[in-house]
Amino acid sequence: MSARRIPDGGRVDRSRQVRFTFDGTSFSGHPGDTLASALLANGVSLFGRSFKYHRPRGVMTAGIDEPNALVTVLKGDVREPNIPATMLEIHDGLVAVSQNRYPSLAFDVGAVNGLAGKLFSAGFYYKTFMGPVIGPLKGTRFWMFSEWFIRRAAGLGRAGYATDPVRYEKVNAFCDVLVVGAGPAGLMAARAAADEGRRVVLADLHARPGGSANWSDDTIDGMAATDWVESMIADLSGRDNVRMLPRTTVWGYYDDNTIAALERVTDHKAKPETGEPRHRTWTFRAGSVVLATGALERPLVFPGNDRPGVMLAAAAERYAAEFGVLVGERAVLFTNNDRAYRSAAALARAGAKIGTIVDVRDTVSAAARRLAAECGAELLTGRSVVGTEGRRQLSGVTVRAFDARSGAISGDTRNLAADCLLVSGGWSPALHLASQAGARPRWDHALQAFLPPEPTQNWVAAGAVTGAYSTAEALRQGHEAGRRAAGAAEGEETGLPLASDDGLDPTPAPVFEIHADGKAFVDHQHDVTADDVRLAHREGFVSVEHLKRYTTLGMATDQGKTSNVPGMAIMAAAVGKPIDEVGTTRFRPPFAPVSLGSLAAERHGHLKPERLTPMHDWHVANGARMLPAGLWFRPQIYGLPGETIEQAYVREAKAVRDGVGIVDVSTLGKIAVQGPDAAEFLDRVYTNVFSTLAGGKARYGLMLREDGFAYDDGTTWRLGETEFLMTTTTVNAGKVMQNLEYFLDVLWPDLKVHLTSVTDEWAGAALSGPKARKVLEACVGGTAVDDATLPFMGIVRGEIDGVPVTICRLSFSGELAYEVYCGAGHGTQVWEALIEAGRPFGIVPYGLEALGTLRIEKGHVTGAEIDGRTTARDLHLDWMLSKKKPFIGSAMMDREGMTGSRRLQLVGVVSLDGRPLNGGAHIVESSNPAAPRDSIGHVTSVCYSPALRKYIALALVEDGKARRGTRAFVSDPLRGRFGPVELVSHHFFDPEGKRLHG
Amino acid sequence: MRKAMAENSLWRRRAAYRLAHRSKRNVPMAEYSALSLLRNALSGNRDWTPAWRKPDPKPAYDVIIVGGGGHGLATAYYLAKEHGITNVAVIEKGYLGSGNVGRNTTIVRSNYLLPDSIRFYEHSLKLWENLSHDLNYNVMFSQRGMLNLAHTPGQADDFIRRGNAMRHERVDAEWLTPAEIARQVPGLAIGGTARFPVVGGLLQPRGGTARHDAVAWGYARGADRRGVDIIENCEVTGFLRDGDRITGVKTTRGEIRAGKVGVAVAGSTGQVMKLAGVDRLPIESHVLQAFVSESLKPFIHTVVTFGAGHLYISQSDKGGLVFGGDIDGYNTYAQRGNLPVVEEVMSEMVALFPGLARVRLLRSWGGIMDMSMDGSPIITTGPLPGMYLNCGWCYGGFKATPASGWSFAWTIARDEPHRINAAYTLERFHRGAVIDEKGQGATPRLH
Amino acid sequence: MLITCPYCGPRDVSEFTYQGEAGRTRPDPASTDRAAWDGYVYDRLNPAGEHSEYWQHSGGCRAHLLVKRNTLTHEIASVAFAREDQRIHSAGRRGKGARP
Amino acid sequence: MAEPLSPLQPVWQPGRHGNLSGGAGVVLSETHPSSIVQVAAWAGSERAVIEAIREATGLAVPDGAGGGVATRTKAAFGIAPGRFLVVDQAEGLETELRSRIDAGTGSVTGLSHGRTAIRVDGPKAEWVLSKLFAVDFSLTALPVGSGVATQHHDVLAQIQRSAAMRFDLYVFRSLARSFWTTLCHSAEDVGYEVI
Repeated sequence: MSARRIPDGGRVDRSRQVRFTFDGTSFSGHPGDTLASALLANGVSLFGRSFKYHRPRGVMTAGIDEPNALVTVLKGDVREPNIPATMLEIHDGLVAVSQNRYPSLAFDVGAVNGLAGKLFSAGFYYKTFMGPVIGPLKGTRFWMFSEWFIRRAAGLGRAGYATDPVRYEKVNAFCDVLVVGAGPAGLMAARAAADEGRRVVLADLHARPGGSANWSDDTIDGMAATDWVESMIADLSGRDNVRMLPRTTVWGYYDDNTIAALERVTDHKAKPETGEPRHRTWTFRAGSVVLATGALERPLVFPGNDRPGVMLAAAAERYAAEFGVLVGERAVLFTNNDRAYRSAAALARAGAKIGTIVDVRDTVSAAARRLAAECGAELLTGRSVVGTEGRRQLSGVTVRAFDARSGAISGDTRNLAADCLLVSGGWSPALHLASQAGARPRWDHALQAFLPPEPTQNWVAAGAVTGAYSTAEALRQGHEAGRRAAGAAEGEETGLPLASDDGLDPTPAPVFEIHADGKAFVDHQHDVTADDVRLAHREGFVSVEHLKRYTTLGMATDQGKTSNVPGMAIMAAAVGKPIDEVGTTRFRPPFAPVSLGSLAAERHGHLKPERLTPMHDWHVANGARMLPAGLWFRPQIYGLPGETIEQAYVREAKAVRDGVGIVDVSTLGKIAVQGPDAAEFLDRVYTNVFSTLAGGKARYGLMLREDGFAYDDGTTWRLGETEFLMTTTTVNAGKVMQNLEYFLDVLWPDLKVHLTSVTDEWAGAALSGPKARKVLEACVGGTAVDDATLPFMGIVRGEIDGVPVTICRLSFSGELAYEVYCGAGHGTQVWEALIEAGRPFGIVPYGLEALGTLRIEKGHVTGAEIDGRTTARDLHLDWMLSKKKPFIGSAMMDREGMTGSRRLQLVGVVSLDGRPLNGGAHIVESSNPAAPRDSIGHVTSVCYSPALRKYIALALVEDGKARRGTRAFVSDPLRGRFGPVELVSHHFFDPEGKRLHG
Repeated sequence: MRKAMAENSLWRRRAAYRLAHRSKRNVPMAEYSALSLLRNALSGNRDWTPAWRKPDPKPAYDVIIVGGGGHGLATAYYLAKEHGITNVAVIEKGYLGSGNVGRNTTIVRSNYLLPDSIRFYEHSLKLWENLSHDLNYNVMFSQRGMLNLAHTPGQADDFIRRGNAMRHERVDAEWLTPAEIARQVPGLAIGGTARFPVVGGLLQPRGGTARHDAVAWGYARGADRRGVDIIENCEVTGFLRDGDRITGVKTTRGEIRAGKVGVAVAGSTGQVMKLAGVDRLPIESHVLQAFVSESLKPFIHTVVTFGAGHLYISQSDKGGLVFGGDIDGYNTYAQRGNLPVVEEVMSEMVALFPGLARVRLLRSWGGIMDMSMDGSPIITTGPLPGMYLNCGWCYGGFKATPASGWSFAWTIARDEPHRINAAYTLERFHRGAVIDEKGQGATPRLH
Repeated sequence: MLITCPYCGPRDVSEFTYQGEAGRTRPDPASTDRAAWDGYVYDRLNPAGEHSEYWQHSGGCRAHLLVKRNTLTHEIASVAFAREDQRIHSAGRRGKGARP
Repeated sequence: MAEPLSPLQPVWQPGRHGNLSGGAGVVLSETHPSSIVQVAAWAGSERAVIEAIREATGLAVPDGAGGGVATRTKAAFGIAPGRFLVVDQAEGLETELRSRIDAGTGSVTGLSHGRTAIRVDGPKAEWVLSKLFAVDFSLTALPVGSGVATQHHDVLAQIQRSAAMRFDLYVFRSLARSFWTTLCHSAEDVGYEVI
């Protein structure tokens, strides 16, 4: 192919040069060029190598259906592989490289695969690489050895490991009418819907709206189609109820007209504006949709059909008319339909010599004959191209007589010199979105094409996607679709622009393949040949899905846009059934590949928000090491310089036992339970009774799930006759809230109870230790905090540093302890006041590790023990199961699988070898560390206990209660720890609970 | 109309032409090997024969398996191979392997927490390790390792507990440090600015991926070679009964009698069992979406899961990144999901591998998952006499295929479960003896 | 998928939490009928076709909604508040011109 | 008592940011109302609660889902069936409302600390918000005064349109800092000013 830029024509801006590189060589093009058009204009014909045989490949299409010309775009270290050169707009500084070749595009050692083509037939890998049944390569070894090479040979572009630094975003858009495709039909639809006053969005995947009107030689409304497009764009963009979205590929049609699109915002710019995203995902919720997605030309399958220089006819026409690029000097057209004659004529007008038109049909319409004569081409009917010549680019084609009815080839071979072969096998409507919306496409025998199904959602199709290939019909359908989508009343069609009529026959001959000797490619990118399809048939892989899966037809990055229908046709011929009886493919999102970044949108680099307590900044400023807990961040330790984590938490926990410590408990879930039936409600959801709780008092509560397993625990405070404040564990806060709301809305709508999440309303600080009361006495005003005024589980209100506080005396640590709550905005102020007041008493802030240590010493359970598989009895919480009333889970909690000695029960564990215990270690009876087996349980929570001066743990152990006082071993093969332990009661420290009464 | 008929006959004529010119029909099914591949290549690949026959159903069989997916085909294969029961039909309503066996993310592992699960899936993994040889069909089981990333110390303890449980059952498991993970998985956001830094990872080196379709085809070919009839495009429309007892099936291709009927229809369990009068089961059908990126040169070797969300990712031999996340989370039989899950999964992908933002999603699809009430499967005799039920695979059915078929075959052949599936009964729910790996209770969308 | 919340109007499915089959009847709290409890907790109709189910508008008004939806097509036939009293007393959203 | 501490303080950067070629598309601010109160009616008591709100604030909340009204210093709008968010720049609103709504009529919940009030004001306000919320913010769908309860992934938000181009967002305090950062990020392309 000796392509070149023609002196005039096209819609590129010839006054400006754009410089870019391809495989390290500098080129220039013009604004408006794609990489494909710019490289073609520079005489480049070789763009890439195929997947399996590494065959040289050029450009086959001018759009999103391109299977061959894929490149990787480089932005520094950031790589963007597999981009069709036909969709890539050039800009200054663009760096593109070819793919799947080594060492270079021109000389690729992988091409040796082509020599063994027959060996690499469809599905060959299922039949070999299994290796020997015995010996060192048995099992999966030989396959994995072979696979190493296969994986390196396979794959197209290379992705990078460098973080993509750009931004992505998503926009939610609501519109009455979404028009997909801005060709003649789409433009008309948008205008008609806009005329009805609807909110209209018009999206098109190309940079310029206009579709075929940008390159066809139609006249519309008495002017050149391109001028008509200009006038429509001017009209539509002047309206404030219309949004035009160029470079926007609508790729997903989801339920209820939820539609996803990708806008390439800055890919075509040398430098984005501040804040501009690279890609923007549009999620439309559209009242109705007009699908004006056009049709895709399909190639014919014949030997050598993949040689660079073989191109779809309309693509060549488009390069000439839209980009001012002539793809060859001496062209041959090979077609089964009339429309392609227009492409030949367009090339002839642009200056190419159309030597010959090869048509598989015996008879051709008069209109087509006229066009052939217009180009001065010799017309060969009843013939077919049966081969191509040339190495890395086409030099000629061979032609023989062809019987379109039987497919038989006969007669002499004739050689035609050509640097470019235009091919057309008819058109396939781009019905992907209609299919995604839920229904099966139907086959039209006359048009030899799948057409959109009856809508299952609220959409209307218009233009070529319906199989109406004439521009006049597209304009009419577009107008009508726009009105229908807008809900306009039926009316006569007025003001429809007139379009030129080419008089051509839209129906192609039912010929898809010319079955001659040589590799004839169906799926160019995946190197699936017609013989592969027949092999699949021979081996029984007949259904379309089997065909796809066995041969990988249509699974490449172009998703079979050019190959699906020919592939099915070849299979249908092999089976001896019409195409529609072989099956149809159901299209799924995305219509065309979409960047993962665009789908992550604003979450790229920010997966989840950070949830911070009111005192967060204080913790960070005071040396806390923060730990994620769900979305929250909580202090793990407040380490001193040089301290290990263990040293820090032991110091903190000891300070609590010896004096006083303070911990941030703001993350606990807090739910306001309000209403006349609040107490009754709590009785139903907690295992224990709350209706008897006096005002100004708190009680520890346990919840089960409906299936009777333990669910969550916490204290609930009665603030008034009809008001309670429930606390939940940090991790379960959201789930518990939803559960309770479900109970009220669904199970007990008669209860007058309101629930409100007040987790964020209150900052909470727990003050623990024998000196805790002294600290409060030093800073709390407005109330006494002595034992009489504030007994265990009592609640008082007062103020600290002028801030109103609510103080509840309850203890997780087993010490005399209080939880101090205040408005979150004052959290740091109160926290600092408490620290200040505690300074004389040696107050120490403590983190999660010390909090855990203190509760383990007391044998209190948390999420590690209430893990969704344990029962209240397993955790020795059966004392909390009220027998006086039913509650959630009460009917199911005593089933035989949930009771009995085989259950894992909570025990305490003491390390007997003085070494630390590890969470996740198992408990075994056997003393052999080399062959650990027969786990009888596992360690849930561990610490060094400063109170006991031992490493201790909580564990869930089979029949644990009965094993108290016995010896066992911790077995932790993953971390290489094995050692003797004693199983004891989980109440390690102060089992009588004397200390919390101070 | 006339045109359509003309074309119809055109197709027929061409097919007849092809048929007449084809050499050697009905050669016996060849053993697959490098040698047979070469021999066939030399003869232009014209001598390959169908991987399995397409027989018409016989009036009666010893055993009918409803469901020509991975589990059904494997069951038929093992009935023939292990129990000598070859008068078997597999009835499939669509094309063979049209369900979840060809719609999953191909991960194979046995890294479970609870002993019942570990033993079952380890049995499966062992079968996987010799499956290609056993079937004479390369299912491309590649033991590239299965790595679960942990992001908090608490999660690390949970994973280590699981790894230790595996080790105590003689199953391979290792704990990797962040540095070791960084070496094994380049491009992974481990620390630094990661919102959820990696604190370690549980590796099962023997885990990996397989070629999903090949599993269906290999079992089909293997069963067929042992005499099993595989009957595609044959939908069960009802059951034949003698009182309570199931004695066969009514199908779109006629009634077929059988001594025993096994049901292995995954997402369609509810529909098929309703035909037998079983209206309620501890199963909900949900859609799981799966995704594949464009084909890339080797990017990631190991199978990796993200612990701070729900994401699993591997790379296929063709080069596509294959990945998935949560189920959509509502009852459905449409093999079609919605956008929020797509966006969630992609967000987690780029959080885990920030270099992938520019890589493009190529395809997505949906499969219908039979979500059980405790997240574990059901492989049991009953619930009616003459009937056997295999379901509840949630979204872990692929890796289970060999053991599921193996133990279901045992259960059908011997009318009692094997040790490895003894816990997977229906009545475990009644007894409260649930096998709840995730500890979520009877809320299927959370399993 | 969009669910038209009677209070908030049509909203994306991502704002909702699925709360499962609505047809189940919770036995009387004091009932000891094991089969009834088993059925309530574990058994599902799981129909292919119209399904009555609860969704909570957790990302909006937080009301539980009774939704009738086809599990084959995802088409929603009706949405109502789970609570009768909300059905009676809550006025529909004004100004929500967009159709579902 | 010191002023309540804003959770946004460390990320608060007054001034103009982003692409200002067309001026600042939005002005972002924190409105610091002293009172944010949720009022919830029992079924059948909705009118009584609306009346109580009127008595306490002078705001006449229109009946109907999401209906609301906003003045310079006060605002009220429906957030759920029978539930309203009532906001006052002045303190004491919760006490006012509690004195008028007894347990038989409904409940009153103070959220003055638990919610952070963020204002998005300007010609590009709809554009910026549409990047984060799947809600139709057009004036016809969401008239002045009315509100919606919605979410941006993990962040629940109650949003009132307080003027034609002005929205007041009430988000959970613990998530407000992250949300603010995201909001600023989303406003960069149109330029924004923090005041």
